[in-house]
Amino acid sequence: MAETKTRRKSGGNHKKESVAALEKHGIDEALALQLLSDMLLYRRFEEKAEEAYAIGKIGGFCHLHIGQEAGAAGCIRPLAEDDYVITAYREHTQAIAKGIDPKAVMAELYGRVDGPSRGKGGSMHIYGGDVRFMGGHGIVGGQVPLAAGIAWKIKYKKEDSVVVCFMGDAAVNQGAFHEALNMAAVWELPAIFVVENNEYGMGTAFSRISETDVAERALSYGIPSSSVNGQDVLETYAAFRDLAEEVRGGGGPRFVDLQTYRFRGHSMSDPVSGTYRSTEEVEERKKKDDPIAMLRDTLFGAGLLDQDKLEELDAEARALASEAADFADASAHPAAEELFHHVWAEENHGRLFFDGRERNG
Amino acid sequence: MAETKTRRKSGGNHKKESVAALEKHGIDEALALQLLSDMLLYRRFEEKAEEAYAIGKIGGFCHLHIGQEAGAAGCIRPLAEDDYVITAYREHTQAIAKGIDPKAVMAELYGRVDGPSRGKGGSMHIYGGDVRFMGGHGIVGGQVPLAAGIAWKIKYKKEDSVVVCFMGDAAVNQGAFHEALNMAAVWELPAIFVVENNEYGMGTAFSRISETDVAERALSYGIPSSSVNGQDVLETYAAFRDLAEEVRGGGGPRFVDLQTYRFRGHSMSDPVSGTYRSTEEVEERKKKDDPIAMLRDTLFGAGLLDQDKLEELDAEARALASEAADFADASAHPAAEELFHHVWAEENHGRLFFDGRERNG
Amino acid sequence: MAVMTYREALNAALREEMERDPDVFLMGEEVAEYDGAYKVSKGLLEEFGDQRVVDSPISELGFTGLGVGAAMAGLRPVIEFMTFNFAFLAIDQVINSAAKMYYMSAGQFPMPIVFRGPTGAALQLSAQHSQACETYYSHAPGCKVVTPGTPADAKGLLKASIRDNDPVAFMEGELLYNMKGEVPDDDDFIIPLGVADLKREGSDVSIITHGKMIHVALQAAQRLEKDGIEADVLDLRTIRPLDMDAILDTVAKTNRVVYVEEGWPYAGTGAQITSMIQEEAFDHLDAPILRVTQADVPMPYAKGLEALAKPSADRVVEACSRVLYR
Amino acid sequence: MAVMTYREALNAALREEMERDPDVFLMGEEVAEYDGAYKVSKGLLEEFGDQRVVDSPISELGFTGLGVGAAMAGLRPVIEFMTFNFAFLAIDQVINSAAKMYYMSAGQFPMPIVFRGPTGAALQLSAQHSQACETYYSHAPGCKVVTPGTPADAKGLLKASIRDNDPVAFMEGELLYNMKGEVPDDDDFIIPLGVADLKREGSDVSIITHGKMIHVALQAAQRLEKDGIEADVLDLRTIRPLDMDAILDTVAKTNRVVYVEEGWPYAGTGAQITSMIQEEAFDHLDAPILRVTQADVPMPYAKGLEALAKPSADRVVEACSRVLYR
Ligand SMILES: Cc1ncc(C[n+]2csc(CCOP(=O)(O)OP(=O)(O)O)c2C)c(N)n1
Ligand SMILES: Cc1ncc(C[n+]2csc(CCOP(=O)(O)OP(=O)(O)O)c2C)c(N)n1
Ligand SMILES: [Mg+2]
Ligand SMILES: [Mg+2]
Repeated sequence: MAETKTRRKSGGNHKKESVAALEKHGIDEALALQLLSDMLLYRRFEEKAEEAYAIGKIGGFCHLHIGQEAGAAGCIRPLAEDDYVITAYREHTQAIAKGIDPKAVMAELYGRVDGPSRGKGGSMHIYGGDVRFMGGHGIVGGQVPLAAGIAWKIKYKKEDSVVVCFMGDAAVNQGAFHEALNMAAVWELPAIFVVENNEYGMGTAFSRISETDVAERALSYGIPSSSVNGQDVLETYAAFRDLAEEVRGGGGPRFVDLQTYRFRGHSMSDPVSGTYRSTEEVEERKKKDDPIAMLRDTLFGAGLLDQDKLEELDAEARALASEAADFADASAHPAAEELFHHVWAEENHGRLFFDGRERNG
Repeated sequence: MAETKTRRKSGGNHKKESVAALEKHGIDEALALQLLSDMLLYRRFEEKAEEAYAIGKIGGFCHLHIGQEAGAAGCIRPLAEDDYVITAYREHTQAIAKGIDPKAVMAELYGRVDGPSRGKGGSMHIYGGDVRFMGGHGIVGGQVPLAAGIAWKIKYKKEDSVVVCFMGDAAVNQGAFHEALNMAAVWELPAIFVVENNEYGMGTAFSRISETDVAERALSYGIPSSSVNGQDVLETYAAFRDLAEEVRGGGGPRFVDLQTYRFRGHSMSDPVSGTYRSTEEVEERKKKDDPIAMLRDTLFGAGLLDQDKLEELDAEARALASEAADFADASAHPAAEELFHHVWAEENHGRLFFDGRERNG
Repeated sequence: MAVMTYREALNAALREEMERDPDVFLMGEEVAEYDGAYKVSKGLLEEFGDQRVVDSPISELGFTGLGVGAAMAGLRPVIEFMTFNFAFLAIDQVINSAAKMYYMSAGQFPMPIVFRGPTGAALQLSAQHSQACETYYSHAPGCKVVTPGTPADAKGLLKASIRDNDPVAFMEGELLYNMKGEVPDDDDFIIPLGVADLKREGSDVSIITHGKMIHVALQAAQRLEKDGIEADVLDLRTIRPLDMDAILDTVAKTNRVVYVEEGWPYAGTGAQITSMIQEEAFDHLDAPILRVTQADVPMPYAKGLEALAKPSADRVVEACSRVLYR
Repeated sequence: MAVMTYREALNAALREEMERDPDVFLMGEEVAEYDGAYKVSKGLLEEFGDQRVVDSPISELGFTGLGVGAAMAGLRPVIEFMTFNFAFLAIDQVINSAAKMYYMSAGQFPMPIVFRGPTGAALQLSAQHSQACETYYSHAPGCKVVTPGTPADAKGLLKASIRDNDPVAFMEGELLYNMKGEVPDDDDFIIPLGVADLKREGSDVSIITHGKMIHVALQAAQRLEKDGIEADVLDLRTIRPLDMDAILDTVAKTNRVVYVEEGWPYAGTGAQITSMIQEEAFDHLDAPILRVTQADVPMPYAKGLEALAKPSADRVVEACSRVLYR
């Protein structure tokens, strides 16, 4: 748990910098500590999921957000309740950030009835309609046109919310990305398209399959684009707070190259490093770019946090993660008949199922 | 036939300009006259197709290139025999330009056995494997990844040819365009992607469905892009001559916004003008931007062409078009058994057809 | 009753449903300024404005996904495919997003969206523009498939599809748009999904079909009548949901079945219906069920070959004679 | 004979065909540096270099079309889909380009291309990653569909598919990759397309199936054996071309048929085979043909529900008992 070990840079210089950083981004003590708690919770939650996967309580594909937590806290904290978030399959922390109870999220990972999808969706398909968390999608790039549609509805209904659409760096090479961004631009849809640029799509470095940088991929659509240090939660928070206001004001879509790094393997079934990136690279980045450690040091520097407080916050995070796991473990497995629920929202005259159950009763 | 009526600008000034234009583009008398003959043939060929469609000799969708002939002559003349061309469904003239006999092309439009596809392809699906004309494709944008594949083969086989891929302006909003251009850029494929930008996709003005101009649509891929006056065949020829050399030299892909205008309706079943563009607009552009009239005036100005010569060339073009129509009309309809030819290149053990013919003999 | 074309019937259904529910909007290529490639949306832009009748770029995957997202957020989109041939580019959003979302979210996101446009062949449009696409949509649970063959069915079923809370692939036909027929005037004329329609009564043989093939089936039935053979012609109208009771009734009556469909045979709709009938009415069958389909080839351009490729009344008559052992 | 896994068998087939023909290349996501998401292409990058073993961007439509274009120009591409679930994004290029090109060009452009990857469900991958996709490819003339269920079949059929001059959708299975079996060493070991394989002999009932379901069918056959019921287990191996003779032989022998498939029932492979059998062997059938398929629902994540959704030996045994009127 490196991120809770002290690595205080000494000297008043660091203090100045730290205070300046907070001021520059207009983030006060309470908010800064909130962001720290958020990220600690996400980290501990994902670590719990990792444990549960190891002992077979969670199955299938399980993609962790460890190392990228600022992409949940910094991007989603600044949003309003009635703003929408939609994302891909690396979404546990973002679901929690938008307001789904960690217990429910963990129950979904466990495939239990207290998950938002009653265990039918699993790790890649977490939805919170009530908190406007729109999933949880498994087809790379598939959520991007959906986001355009959600933004379309906001505009259609003249609401003043926005939709934040997350995707990975590899998703920008999908045709769906291209088609959706063009439509968002032409129709000035209230959407923020965020590429969580962790430099790799599975084992493929972005630079190997793209001639230009992520930030340039919005050029063809005339969508304002910015690059944000996605490991610096203060910078990320400030950027999204401001972008959300621009978009809310009818400014049309925005594009963000959120520069981050994945500390784990692509999914629980993939190696952390290997032919595609070295162990040294990963270790180096964990030291240098841990979003939790970075905020910790800033808060230490600004004198807003000390070791005891940090450990207290971390203990709370660990407790919440454990509660989530216990809750999930205690939750029931879906009953057999649930297999056939939620296929159809509306029954009609005539047969809808063709596996013979009607006939066999 | 406005394009063969004299509209000579008088005065030595025009002469200087005209000579300069030819010199600037490095195009000599013979070549210039060749380009004129080419375009006259294409114009007369398409007019014949128009007639034949009106009397029901041609059916289905029939998309004419009238007004855009420089996009066949100027782009394809400069290519080498072993260069490839692939395009969409507005391809009659481009098929002829790449070396398919106009007779055969017309026979295909008539649905007869002397067409390159023995009448099974029709207007939208003309292929000339022997002259490396790769079709003739009906799904908007579908030919763009195919072009990347042809370029891939050129590179794979270390050949020094290039592929020219035509598409309409509306095709740039297809995901296939995006995915193919990115791959072409990353892998430095020898392809020239040409958007025949006639400002409309059917009844939709490009500006209505795109935030940026066509030329900007290559920005995201870092592919060098240029805009060319596609009504000026001399400029077009020079541009493609030079681009082909750059690409042949291993310079990677190029992108061209070929600015042109469609003088007819989208297809024979669509109106020339209507809600989407006014009759005045069309008439104005026909006067101003007719590629044949423009070259004619230049050649008149340079003293390389006179009315008699022009009429002689036009008569030849008309004769070739009529011959093509007569040939097509005389060509046989495909025999019933051809329905089942060319579904499979290779028979295997076991059944391949499932409409009961095997059994019924 | 008013006599109108299939095109006008669809237009009326769209207009009425858009008037009835402000959350219904129409998006697709050329649907607004151009009145639709086949003029189905004529006048709707004028009446409802460009937020509810929307010309899209040629981005099938994108605007289909946009529709699905809008449906998730509570609107009721009608997405027009200029033809279903082009929907191959969009099918990922139909199958992986629209058809599965309600299930993956355990009921959090109903998907009230209609994907509509012509399926199958018109005249000499060649292989890439002539495919009958029913199977690609009917195969997947979560997607309903509706195939009206007459103006009245077009209107009643489109209204029902727009009001339905599941994704509906609503398949029309270029060759049907100009067809005239009687249509009830009633603004609330609805034909519920899943109710087949016996378009003709007879007791000797059952011709079961859907979509534009009902007209081929009816022609065949007339010919058979001349030979003293009376055919039941059952129009399924919707292939998912499926009116299995109506199918079993006609089979019980005639004991002989021919299925006619526009598309290819392998894993087509006819294959599904045939295997259900043999499973559920085995003892009622006096002869094997025969299928009349498109020739198992990509659609050729040449007029003569295309005619041979399409199901014809002749081939239906011949199949009926065979199941009647004539 | 060597014992190897299904994965190794595919790897050997690829290696041998790439050695044999310099025009064969492999392209797909993660196939090179990562050795393939499922390690099927292990070591090939090293052996053949990055022009012949190519990591693509996540652009299914694009790299599929690139493969089709390369095939038009004379190469013999093998396009890997990480799974066929993702090929919905690419199906336009498979159906509208690859499957129709030879016909639209009247034979000018044969299409020697293989699209390969796993189809169907693995374990708890949920609805968007578990779909069996056979129907989407078998429906269209011009596309062959191959579904090997054992290491030997995987090797012999992949080699045949790469050498075939038509587009082949070659469907594997995540759950098969680790399965071991005997495979002939012979470099030229080929299993011709269109030859079914009787995986077990019995005379009481015919279990016909394809792909990974052969193992479920064989389990069921063992159980049945305990009750003194002997089942023929016919593995179609390729569903297009289809070995109809082998099907008719087993039907003539047992007069009772159960079709087992991994995918959904509506317009599935079983529907096609069932309707052909009732048409061509009507008088041989002593009972209706039953189909055992995936439950007609999107695949759920929860382990217990997923198990219920998949075809099981129990359900096959039950279906066999029913066709035997036991
Ligand atoms: C259309 C599609 N193709 C392939 C996959 C398999 N796949 C899942 S995640 C992934 C890599 C995506 O990388 P990126 O977009 O950078 O997101 P990250 O995992 O790095 O967060 C791939 C190839 C998929 N799910 N969908
Ligand atoms: C994928 C797809 N969508 C829609 C169509 C119907 N369609 C044919 S041409 C066309 C307009 C294309 O315009 P553009 O690309 O500008 O080419 P142009 O016709 O102007 O040469 C459309 C919408 C199609 N053929 N393919
Ligand atoms: Mg990534
Ligand atoms: Mg255009």
